[in-house]
Formats: sequence, C-alpha cells, structure tokens
Amino acid sequence: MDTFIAVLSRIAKAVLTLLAIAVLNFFLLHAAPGDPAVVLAGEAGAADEQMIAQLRERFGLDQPFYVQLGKYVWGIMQFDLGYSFRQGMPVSQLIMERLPATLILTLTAFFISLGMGIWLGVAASARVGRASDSLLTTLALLFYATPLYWAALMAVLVFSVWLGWLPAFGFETVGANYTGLARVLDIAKHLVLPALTLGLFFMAVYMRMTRASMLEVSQMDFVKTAKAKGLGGAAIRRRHILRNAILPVVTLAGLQAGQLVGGAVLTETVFAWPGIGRLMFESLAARDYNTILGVFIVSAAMVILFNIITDIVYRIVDPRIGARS
Amino acid sequence: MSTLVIDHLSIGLPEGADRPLAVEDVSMAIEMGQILCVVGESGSGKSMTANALMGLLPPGVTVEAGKAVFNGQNVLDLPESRKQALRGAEIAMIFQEPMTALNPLMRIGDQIAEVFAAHDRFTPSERREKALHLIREVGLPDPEKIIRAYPFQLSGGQRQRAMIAMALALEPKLLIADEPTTALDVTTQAQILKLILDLRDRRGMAVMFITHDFGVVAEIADQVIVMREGKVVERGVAADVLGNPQHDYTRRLLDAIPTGKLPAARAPRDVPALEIKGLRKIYRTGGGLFKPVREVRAVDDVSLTVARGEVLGLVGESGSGKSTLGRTAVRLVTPDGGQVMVGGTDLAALSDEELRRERHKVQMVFQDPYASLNPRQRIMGALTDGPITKGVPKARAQERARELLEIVGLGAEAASRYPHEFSGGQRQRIGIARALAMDPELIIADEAVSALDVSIQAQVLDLLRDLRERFDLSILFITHDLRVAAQLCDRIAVMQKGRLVEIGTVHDIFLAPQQDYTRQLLAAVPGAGWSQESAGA
Amino acid sequence: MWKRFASNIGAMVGVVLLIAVIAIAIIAPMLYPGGPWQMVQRPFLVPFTMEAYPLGTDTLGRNVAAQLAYGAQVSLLVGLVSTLVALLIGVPLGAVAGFYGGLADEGAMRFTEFFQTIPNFALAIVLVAIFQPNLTSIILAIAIVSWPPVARLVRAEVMSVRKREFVDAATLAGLSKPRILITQVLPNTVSPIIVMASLMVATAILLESSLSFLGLGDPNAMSWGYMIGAARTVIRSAWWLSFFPGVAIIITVLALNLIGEGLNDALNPHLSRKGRA
Amino acid sequence: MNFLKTTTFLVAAALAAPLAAQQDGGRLDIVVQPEPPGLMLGLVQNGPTQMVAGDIYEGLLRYDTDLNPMPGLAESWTISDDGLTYTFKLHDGVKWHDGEDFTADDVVFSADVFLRETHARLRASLAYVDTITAIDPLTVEFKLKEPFGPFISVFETGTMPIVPKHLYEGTDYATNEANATPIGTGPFKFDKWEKGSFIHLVKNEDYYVEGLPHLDEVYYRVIPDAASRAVAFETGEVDVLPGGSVENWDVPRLTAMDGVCSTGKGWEFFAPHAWMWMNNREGPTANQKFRQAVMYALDRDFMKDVVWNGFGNVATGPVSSKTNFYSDDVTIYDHNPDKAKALLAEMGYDGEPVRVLPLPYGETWQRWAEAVRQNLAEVGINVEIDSTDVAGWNEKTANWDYDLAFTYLYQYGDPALGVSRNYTADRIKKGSPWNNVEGYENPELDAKWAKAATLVSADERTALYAEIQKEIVDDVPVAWLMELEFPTIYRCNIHDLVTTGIGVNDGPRNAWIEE
Repeated sequence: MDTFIAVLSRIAKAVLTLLAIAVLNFFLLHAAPGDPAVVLAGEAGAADEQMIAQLRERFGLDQPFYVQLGKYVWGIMQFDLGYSFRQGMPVSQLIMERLPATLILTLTAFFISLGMGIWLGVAASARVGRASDSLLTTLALLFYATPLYWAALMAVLVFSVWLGWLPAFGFETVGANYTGLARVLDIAKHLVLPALTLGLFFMAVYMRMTRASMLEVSQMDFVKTAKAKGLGGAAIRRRHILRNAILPVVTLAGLQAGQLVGGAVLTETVFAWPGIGRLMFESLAARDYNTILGVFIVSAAMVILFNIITDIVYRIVDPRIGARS
Repeated sequence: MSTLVIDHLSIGLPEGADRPLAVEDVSMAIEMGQILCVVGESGSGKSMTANALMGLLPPGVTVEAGKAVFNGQNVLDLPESRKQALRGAEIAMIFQEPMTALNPLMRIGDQIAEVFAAHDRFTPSERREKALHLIREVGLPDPEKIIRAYPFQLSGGQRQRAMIAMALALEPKLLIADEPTTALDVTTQAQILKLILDLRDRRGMAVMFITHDFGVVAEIADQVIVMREGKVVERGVAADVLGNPQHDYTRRLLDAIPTGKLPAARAPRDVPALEIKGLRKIYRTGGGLFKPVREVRAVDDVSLTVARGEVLGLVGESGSGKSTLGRTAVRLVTPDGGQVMVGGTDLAALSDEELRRERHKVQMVFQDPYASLNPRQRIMGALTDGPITKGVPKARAQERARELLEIVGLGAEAASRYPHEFSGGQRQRIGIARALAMDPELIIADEAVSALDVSIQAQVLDLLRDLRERFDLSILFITHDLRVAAQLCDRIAVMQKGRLVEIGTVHDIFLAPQQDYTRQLLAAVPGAGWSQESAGA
Repeated sequence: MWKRFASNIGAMVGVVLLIAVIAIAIIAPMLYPGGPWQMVQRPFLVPFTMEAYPLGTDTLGRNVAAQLAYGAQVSLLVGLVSTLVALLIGVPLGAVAGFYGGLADEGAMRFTEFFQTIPNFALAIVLVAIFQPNLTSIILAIAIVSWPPVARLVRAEVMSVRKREFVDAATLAGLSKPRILITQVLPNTVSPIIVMASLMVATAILLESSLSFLGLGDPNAMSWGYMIGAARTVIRSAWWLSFFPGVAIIITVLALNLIGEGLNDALNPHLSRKGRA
Repeated sequence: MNFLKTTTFLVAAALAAPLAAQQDGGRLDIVVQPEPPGLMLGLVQNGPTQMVAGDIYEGLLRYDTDLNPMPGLAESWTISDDGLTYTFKLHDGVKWHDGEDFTADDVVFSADVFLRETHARLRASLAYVDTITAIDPLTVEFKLKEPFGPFISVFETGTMPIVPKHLYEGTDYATNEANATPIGTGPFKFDKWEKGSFIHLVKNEDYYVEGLPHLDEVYYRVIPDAASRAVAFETGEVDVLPGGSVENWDVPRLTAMDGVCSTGKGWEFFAPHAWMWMNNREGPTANQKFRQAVMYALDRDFMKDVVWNGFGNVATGPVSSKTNFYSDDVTIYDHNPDKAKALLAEMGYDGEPVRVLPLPYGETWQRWAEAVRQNLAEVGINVEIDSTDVAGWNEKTANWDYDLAFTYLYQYGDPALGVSRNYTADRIKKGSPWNNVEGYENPELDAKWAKAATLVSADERTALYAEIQKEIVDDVPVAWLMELEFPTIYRCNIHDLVTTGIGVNDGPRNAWIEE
C-alpha cells in the first residue's frame, strides 16, 4: 500500500516535471537562431518568400510565441507530441519507430555493464590489495578515462575492419529479411560493438562503486556477526556483504539507466544505430522543434520511469524503506 | 574443569599504532558454568583478546605469542577451516551494538537458521523449529512474528536477545559477550544481564563477559580480570576484587564510579534561574499527500524550576524526552506550547532576532566530545565567537577565553590549537569553557559525561562540581545514569515518555521514591545492591 | 593528510602527469610560436619520420605536436572553468537547501531533480547548438549539466554537518544563520567538494571532447576533442591524428581521477579503499 | 549543341550495342547522406531526396553528360523556331506504380498546379510560361510569354518531377498520406523506409522501357558517420559511394582497393561551384580592394591539392568551365600575398576582424575554412571562424549576418538557371540562402544578365555571357574558390551506373552488375 501510494505521488510529480521540461525546452529551442522554415526551404535547393511564408504558416510559426507554446502544452497534456513537418509524420510515430532500437541498445549495455561491473567489483574486493585487484582497478580507471567515441572508433577498426568478426554498424543486415531466431541473432551480432563501447564506461563506474561498497560493508558489525556464526568467506560475501553492498550501486545504476536512453547520441552516431539519440541530433540541425521536444520528453519520461522502477525494486529489496517514512 | 585457558597471550598491533602490543602476556582461565568478567577502559585490549579467540582480529593485528587452549587444542593456530567450524558451534559471541550487528536485509529467523546452515545441521524445517524454540528461550514475544521480522522492526533489547538466540543455537561451551549491554537502557540492561545469568545456569556454559562497568561486574561476575593498556593488573574472585581491590588502578576505577553516595543536600534558594511551565513539543512525521500524520509527544506538559545555584538532574531512558526538553529550554527546538522563563524573559516567545540577542543567557554542554567542536576552527574562535557577537570587545573576550582554559585545566596555550589535538575529556573541558565564556544564567549539560571512560568521567564531574561552587552555577544536568545524577545534583527529575514522573531531592528520589517507574529505574541500576552496601559501609 | 596523500602511489603518479600536462600547456606558445593552425609541412606526414615534427602533421600539414600542446590549454581551461561555474551554481544552492530545509530545500531539490531528469548529454548538445559553439557556450553547457550532483552532495553534507553539536553551540553563541552556514558548516564540507571537483574537471574534459567530436567544438580553439573530431574521418589512413589526442585525453583524465581518488582517501580516511580496520 | 532548332531525338541505336553483355538481377547498396527528410520529390528537392526519388519519379527529359537532352517520359519533343512553343510527345503505355495510367493530364497538373505551389526554383522558370495544355493524352504543349534560353534544361527529374494527379489533385499536398509511400513512374518502386537505417526500392516490372531496369532492388543506406561510410564500403556492405559521401582524404585509399573504380562524371548538370560570399554591404568586405586582396591572399591551388585532394578545378569566375557559356578571358587571381598586402595597405585596412562562416557539411569544409583563415591571417587580416550548424548557416546567410560565408551552388546547365540568381539586384532578398546573398548591385550587368537569358541565339548568348564574366571578375562580388568535383566510387563490376549529367540520381535505371 505504501509503495503504491509512493508510486502514485511520484507519477503525479513526474507529470509536472515533464510539463516543465516541455516548457523550458520550448523556450530554449525557440531562442535558438535558425528558423525551421528557412532550413527546410534552404534544403530544397531554392527558396523564395512565398515558400518560406507557406512553410511558416504550415508549422504554425506565424503565430505569436505564447500561442505556439500554449498549443504545444495543450497537446502534450493530451499525449500529442505534435507533428514533424520535416519528416512528414507525427512525432510520436517517429519516436515509436526509433525507440525500440535505443531501448535494445541501452538496456543491453546497461545490464552488461551492471552485471560485469558488479561481478568484477566483487572479484576485486575479494582480492583487495593483491596484484589482480590492482590490475582490475587500473583497468577500470582506464576505461573510465577513455572517451567513449574513441573507444568506439578503435573497436570498429579492430573488430570490424581488421578482424572482420562483427559488423561495423547498423541495426541488422539490411535486406537479409531474417525472421524469428535468425533475426534475433543478426541483431545481436550488430549489437555487440555498440553495446560494449557504451557499456564499457559504465562497467568501470559500477565496478569501482561495487568494490568500494563491498569494502565498506565488509567492515560492518553484522559481517563480524556472520563470521562469528562460523560462516565461510564466500557465504559471507554472497549472503551478507553483497546484498547490502549492491543496494547503492543498483540505485545509482537505475538513475543512470534513464539517462542512457537520451545519452546514447555518440554511440548511435558512430554505429549508425537508428535510435532516438541520433534522431534528436539530426533534428537539431534541422530545427525540427517538435521532434527534439518529443525526444526530450520521451527520454525524460524514461528517466522518471527508471527512477520509479528503481524505487520499487529498492522497496522490495530493502524492507526498511517502506516502513521508514 | 577449565573450558578455556589462555596462556601468556600477546597480540601485536600494526606499525604506526600508539603502542606495539594490544595485549601483552595475558593469561586467564574460565571454568565451566562460570562468568569471567574482563574489565577495562577503552584501549585496554579486552576486546582484542576476545577477537583473537574467535579468529576475528582486524587485518594487520596478529597473535605474537601465547596460546589459548579450548577443548584440548590451541585455537589460536588452528587452520582457518577448523576455526570456522569452531565459531558459532563451540564458541559463540555477541557484540555491543545490537543496532548494527544484525544484517538489516535478512529476517531474524533466517539469521538464526543460518547458524545451523553454516555448520550443516538439520533440515530447513527443523532449523525453523529450532529457531522458534530459541526465540522463545531468550524471551522474545510472539516468536512466529519475530521469526519473520527484519531487525529494524525490533527494539534494541529485542535485537540483543535475537543475537543471544543466535549465539546459543548450537549450545556452545563458551559464550563471549563483548559489552553486550552498553548500548542499552538501564532497565533493558538489567533484563539482558538476567537472561545471561539464567542461561548460564540452565546450560552450564562458560561466559567471558567484557565490560567497562563495575556495576555490571558486581551484578554477574564470578571471576574478574582487570586490564589496562594490554596488561592484566588484577585478577580474582569478584567479591574480593570489588570489596578489596589490591591494585591502584582498580582502586581508582572503583573510586571513579559514581557510587550513589549521596552528597549532603543543599538548601535550594527560591530565586529561579529557569522556570519551565507547561512545556509541550510534539513531533509529527509522515503527513504526505496520502499519509496519516503520526504524532510523538516528546515533551508533554512539563513544568519545573531550576533555582539559582542549583543543579537539577533530569533523568530518563532513551526516548523519554529529556534531551528534547533540554533543547527546547535553550530554544534549539521551538516548543509547541508553554513558557521557558530565564531571568524574566520567556525564551519560547521570542522572535528569531530577539532570541539571538538573548541566547547568551542559557548555554549548553553537549554529549559528543567529537561533534561538539568545529574541527576547522581553533579553540580561541570557539570560545570568543559568542562573546564577541554579544558585544564583548575582542581583546577582552580573548583574555577571558585564556582565563577559562586555565580554569578548566587546559592551560591558556590551548587557545591556538585545533580540536583534533585534544582527547575526549579535554574536549569536554573546552565545551564547558565555551559555555562559561558566555556568562550564562543557566547551563544545560546534555549527557555531558556519558561518552567518556569512567576515570575521565569522574574528572569532568569533579570539574563541574568545582565550577559550580566557584561561579555559583545553575545547571540542568541531563543524564540517563542515575548514579551520575546522584553525585552532582541537588534535586532529580525523572521523565518517562515525555512526561515528568517525579521530582524531588536526591535523598527523596533514592531513598523514598514515590513512583513505580522511579523504583524500576533504581532497581535496574547495575550493581545497585552492591553499591548501596558499600554506601552503607 | 598530505602525508597520507603522498604515500598513495596512484595519486602521486596522477600529480606528476597533471603537472606535466599543465607545463606543456604553459610553454606551448614558447615551443610553437606559430600557433596550432600554421600549415608547416606536407599533409599526412607520418609520425617519427621528421625530427622537427615528431608526431607528424594533419590533413592540412599542421604540426600535431603543436596542436596537442595548445589543445592542453583549451582542454584544461574548459575543464577548470566549467567546474568552477558548476560549483558556483551547485554549492550555494545545495548549501541553502541543506541548511534551511523546509520550503527552500523542497524548491531547490525540485529544481535540481528537474535538471537531472533531462538527459545530460542531450541537453549539453542542445545548449551548445543553440548558443552556437564557442568556448563560452561549451563551458556554460557543461556547467549547466554538471551542477546537480554538486548541489546534492553539498546538501547532504550540509545536512549532516548541520546536525552536529558544534552548530548548536554556534547557534547558542548567538551567531546569525548565514554566518553559521558560512563559517561553521561550509568549511566542514570542503573535503568532499574538492574530491568531487577534481573528478568533475576530468568529466568536463571528456564532455568537451565528446561535443567537439560531434562537431560542436569551438573552431577557433584547438582542443583535443576537436582534433579527434577532425581526424575521425581519416582514422584509417592517419591513425595518429586521433590516436595522440585520444591518449592525451586518457592521460589527463586518468591523472585527475587518480588525484581525486587520492584526495578522497586522504580526506575521508574512514572510507579508505585499502580496507584497513 | 544547338537544340533550339527543331529537333527530334530518338533512342540512339548505339545504346543497343552493349546490351548483349548486360546481366539482369542483383542488388545495389548505395550510401545516401544525409537521410532525406522525405521522398516526395515534388515537395522536397534537397540532394538526398533527388538521389533516391530520382529512381521513383521521372521528368520529361534526361540529360547526357554533355547536357544534351534525352528522352525521359517524353519520347520526343519539338521546339518552335521562335523559341516560344515546346511540344512533348509522351511515351505510350506508361503506368504509375499503383497501376493507374500516366497521361498528359498528369504533366499539366504537375507543372501548372502542383509544382507552381511547391517548387520555388522551378517557379522562377515557370514565370516565363504562359500556358501548359494537354493536346491529347500523350501530347503536352508549353507556351512561353517570351523566349527563355535555358528552358529546355528545366525538364530534369529534380527540377520538374511529374507527380500523380489522381493522388494529389484537390488535397493538401504537404500532409497527403501518399507522401509516405511515393508513387511515380520510374524504374524502381518504393518498398520500405526503415527510418535511420535504409530505404528499399524494388524493380518496377512494368517499366515502359523494354529490358530496364536490370537490377532487382536498390538499398539506399543511411550511415551518419563519414568514417563508417568508408568502412561500409571497405567491408562490402555498400557498393556505391556517391560523390561527397566520404571525405576526400579517404578517396585515394578507397579507390586503390582491388576492383574499385571511380568517376568524376555525373555532376555536369549540377556543376557545383564553390565560393565565399563577401558581404558587399558593410565592413571591410564592402571595399572592392579588400575583396581583391582576399582573392590574392588565397592559395587556391593548395586548397585544391590538399583540402580537396586534387579533385576539381580552381574557379576563374562565376560560370563553371563544365557548363556552356564558360569564358576564360578574365582576370586571373593567383596566390600573391604581397599584392594582397599592397591592396590592403592601399585601402587602409585597420585590422577590423572578419568572420568566416564555414559550410557545416563535414570536415572537408571545416578544414577549408581553417585554410582560408590561415591564408588571410598571413596577409594580416584578422579572421575568426563562426561555428554553426546547418540551421544556423541558413539563418545567418539568409539574414546576411556574416562577413565571409562559404557556399556552393548548382548551375543547372545554364547560367540563367544557376548563375545569375546570385548576382542580380532583383535577387537580393532576405530569407533565402540561394540568391544574391552578398548584396552585389550592378544595374548595367543586371540588364545584361536579363538579356542573355531571353536571347534565342546561342552564339549571342555565349558572347554576352563572356562579357559579363570579364566585368564581374574584376568586381569580385564573391571570392570564387573551386569548381567542385565529387568522385563517385563504386565496384568495377557495376556497369553503366553513371551515364547522365545527374549521375547516380538516375543511375540505377541503366546500371547492371556483372557476376
């Protein structure tokens, strides 16, 4: 019940936050130099006043700013993200076409980085002070310091160009028309490099956090209690330390998972991954306001969604939360 | 027959520690069915000895010499797997902090059952049965519910009982209890001590009981070992050591214990320094969009007076509202109702700005010597910030600060140093000097000696007694420890659940308590019988 | 504290590396008076073939070594200034929220949460694109997306320090609230802020390079990210053009992280990662 | 070359010769960059749309690499001697991809109704048109108000795409649902558009030219990163890199691979011509001497050799040497920093900073701007590069907010279509980056441009254009940089890919793959 109520109030807050984001970004984007009508006209290879006026009218740009804003916000409240004149389709449809690719990429990267990060963090903490621990922590620092796009370029160079093991880019083999399992495998093959390069940085983050958290928890009194019971080192780590140590890691990860959705621009660009990050970036150059705003709202909604999921998970895992407040 | 014999044990500390050996050449023996109390102040090496037996020494700390024979084998150089098999099954241990000693994410029942699992005993359903049985044995209510509860749902005393249940699970021959009651309220402490005594009688196991409190020793010990800086200074049968201490240190420790010897009552003057009338403070929690508000009446219609030159003791267990009352009296907490009259001004009614000008009238000495001084500020700053704000010229304030540091026994040169250069007792002295620097009409001392070792505690109490004479101080002395209150105070007020239960002179409270709760408190004081004996002697 | 820091090998390696980078940034104009844009040799000169241009030349025949040296200036500048700006936003906000609590806290935290809900990198991209890419807009954009964690950290620290008894003592001394906040509370939050700031500089350098990589760098300021962005299309034929600046970024970011971690260990010994008791 | 005479052009017999060797079938993967915003060619005419939709839609005519018209939807055509009446005989049996018959009504609807509303560039040419009528279902007649020299060049697919009347008449063109699934008459049908990934076209089995197309399907691949595009070609993912889809530095490496061919042909109709607009209205660039100094300061041979890797030619003036009416009888600006400095001293340049606005089309252009900055800095001009994206570039140039701005424009086969728009005073209009953005005003030349457009005789036009070029080059309204060349890179087993003046845009029509 408490959880349910907490989620409800979170959702209520979320709606307000989303509206605020819509309004803020609306202001931001409209402050930007560059008029979508001029851009579109420009791209047509020729433009005259008649054409630009037509376009402005069609985009609603001829109306006063507050009318545009009002209409937009009114639309948002009815789950209408507007129409992309550049792409010639409703923004929600546009985003829905692209969102699955982004979700596949980011969720894969997320789970890989979280799983590997925790696993390596636990391994490092179990060998604290030894050479293997130093090696792992140094590697993590290195991943942490490596620009993601640079790692991506290098990975393509090695694994696609030199070794030819993996496709360099794209979502699936174009025109192969695979179905069923074959298609899944095909997508998985394309997913390896982008998911790894995207996940590398976060893996380093989670590993370092897990390690630190494990070491901190291992000093707590209840660990001593567990030892005094006669439990073995592995059982203590698994049953007592790990469970307590990964809570903060999972929380942070949950907060970041949402951010990943909107933050995969670089990866999507380098690997030609047809997701919403790239859609946003490309729409930006075209001043396709509705699409950019739509991506912002959807990815902010993702952030909120993941926060709520994290919260629920946390409430399930940690019995103290629900009762405390 | 000795269950455990420790023979010339020495434990080395890592390089850079304040001394090379944590424990030096310690020998002791515990007989079956006996309770051996290891007594000492912090840093005496008493816990290290216990940890060494359990193989729980922190990294860097090693056994340098000696052996500990248990069951005919030296447990100190057993391979890790054998030690592991011993832990929990043959030797069990309970710890000081019941709040942190249980895994917060595991149900109590699972944590108990885990002991069986660790030693591969019984089937899961049997383990549950056994756990239920143990929970019943340590006197926890509603075992079926407790077994499914998480630690946070239990009180401190209940958690300690759960810990004991865990320790007893495999009927160990030796129970090591490391300050198991220190973090508990007196009444709870008394119950736990009784439980341990009962279990010892019923099961006939040996108990190594580590404590700093001679009151507790008096309550349960058969044998006593007194340790100081890693060495055993005195040993013997409990009654002998308590009644006829041989070693100087033991004697000093025993002397330092507030014995409950009642000082001569002073006639209170009827000029009030502080008058509290109908004070109320209610804490509200929850109250979100959909949540009901929960109210806790921390201070519930309390009225009392502290006369000029009087020390009034305010005694109660945790959660009784005594600290809230103190903080309300200085208006660190704004009351929901009532008056706090100091020198004719109602502090409770002042606006923030007016209050700031009146602040100097009431000052406070805090509990935690480590948190009550700003680590990034020199002592001089701490002592002069207030007076200067109050309008005292800077030079005058600094002169006074140096003077006060001399008075509290630190020396004027302490002014230019930082807090971390001082020990806990010294910091409490600084805290007292800081309060005095404001020339207050009233000082509120909130558990001002509770965090200190007994011998230090005695010194600080002496200082307070001394200052009180010298400056004719009015003090509201808040403490959970009746014995401490008895030493310093003229009158004592007892609080329970936000209400004032009883107020009276020290003699009246100790010798003729009117209320049940007061009587309970008095009865629960460890070593009460013994100390009254000695008081009579 | 300094002793503890100095005994940390990693941290000392970080300090040495960072000093080297700073030194290079400072002496760049003396080493290469012609600036980073001067076309000095034939394009695509392979590294280690001409002594005068040990790291080769780029697509226009510009000296890669000179570009790296000047790039250090820009990358460090962006990292430092944007961190400073982020601190200027985050510290007061977090401090006020944590110290005063109540409505101020509620408001400040809603505001912070709001900024944390917008995907960071996307927001940075939009901001830079909107204000047009130049050093000012890049620094501002980085600061705007990186202050919320500062505010949260400062708030948490202030809330914990606020509960300590010496703050009560200061209140009883009659000090005003703002004065208590500034002279008593904030000085005790400095250590974690310093640690975080050193890591933020590293993150800011990475962020700047990512923006540059997407073509949102300042074309008048030679930065490492700008070099990689410019070179990525020729990565196959001229690996050194993206390799050297990439290594430069890794080294600098690594150094800052090592220092940050060393500071953390030194300033917050109870969280020491060595696992001492 | 003189197509103003009555001409009938039939399918050349010569085309039949290699037919024997041609193989049917196969799939072609072509890079398209950036992803087109839409495929309805009547609504959107930017480069990528022209390339993809050029296979779906068709114009009445096609043009060979010498810019001679060839049959498209029109089987033959006649032009009256006075140059006022153009009559087109349409192919028989042409069907729209949805099965409807294609008729002269579609042509009239497209040119007279649809494109007049939606196609700004064509609208300028249609201003010369009096009436467009369907004489019978297979005959269309255009009547002009006055002769318009380049009129025969406006029937190319991208300039005058023929759109289906039965789908668009009476609808709101911009939001018509058919836009998402374009229906044309071309050799390939639209199948699927996976946004952000690829566009799939399949062979039009009912195509009206016997034996065409040879290919079964064409994939236009969207790969946003230039380096990835190169990798895609290397790893065999794609078969064709149209001009400009990889950076020039990559071209030598890619063409050196086994079995890879390249051609500079296929851009003749567009003849992309690059220059920097110099703001003639204000600042140092308003001074003719300053503009001349800029020309002398620029080392354009270096730019060609290094920035463009040797592709293209240094431009001598406003008209590309690849189009007709080019004249080389003009002042030549060589790289002469001393002369530039002298000119600057003469005008009394005070070091006022000058902003350069690069074209945000990738690294080549960025490097080019950097090279220009360095050249100008060497003669003492203070230069700062303004950074911006495509939208900002459009905005700034359209609103004249720049000092020097890179651009390149297509010439569309005739100075009257693609050149004069950038120099005549009547084309000074805010809001568009495709006109006289520099603000050059020269009434005398304006009159000559106008006259040259309406002359019927080609010789007379040539002479007049030569005169214009000579004069305008001395005025330096803009800093002409280069005639760009975008090599198309493809695998050598692909044949007949580039056979027309618009290259890959209608290349798949004739292309075939040798197994």
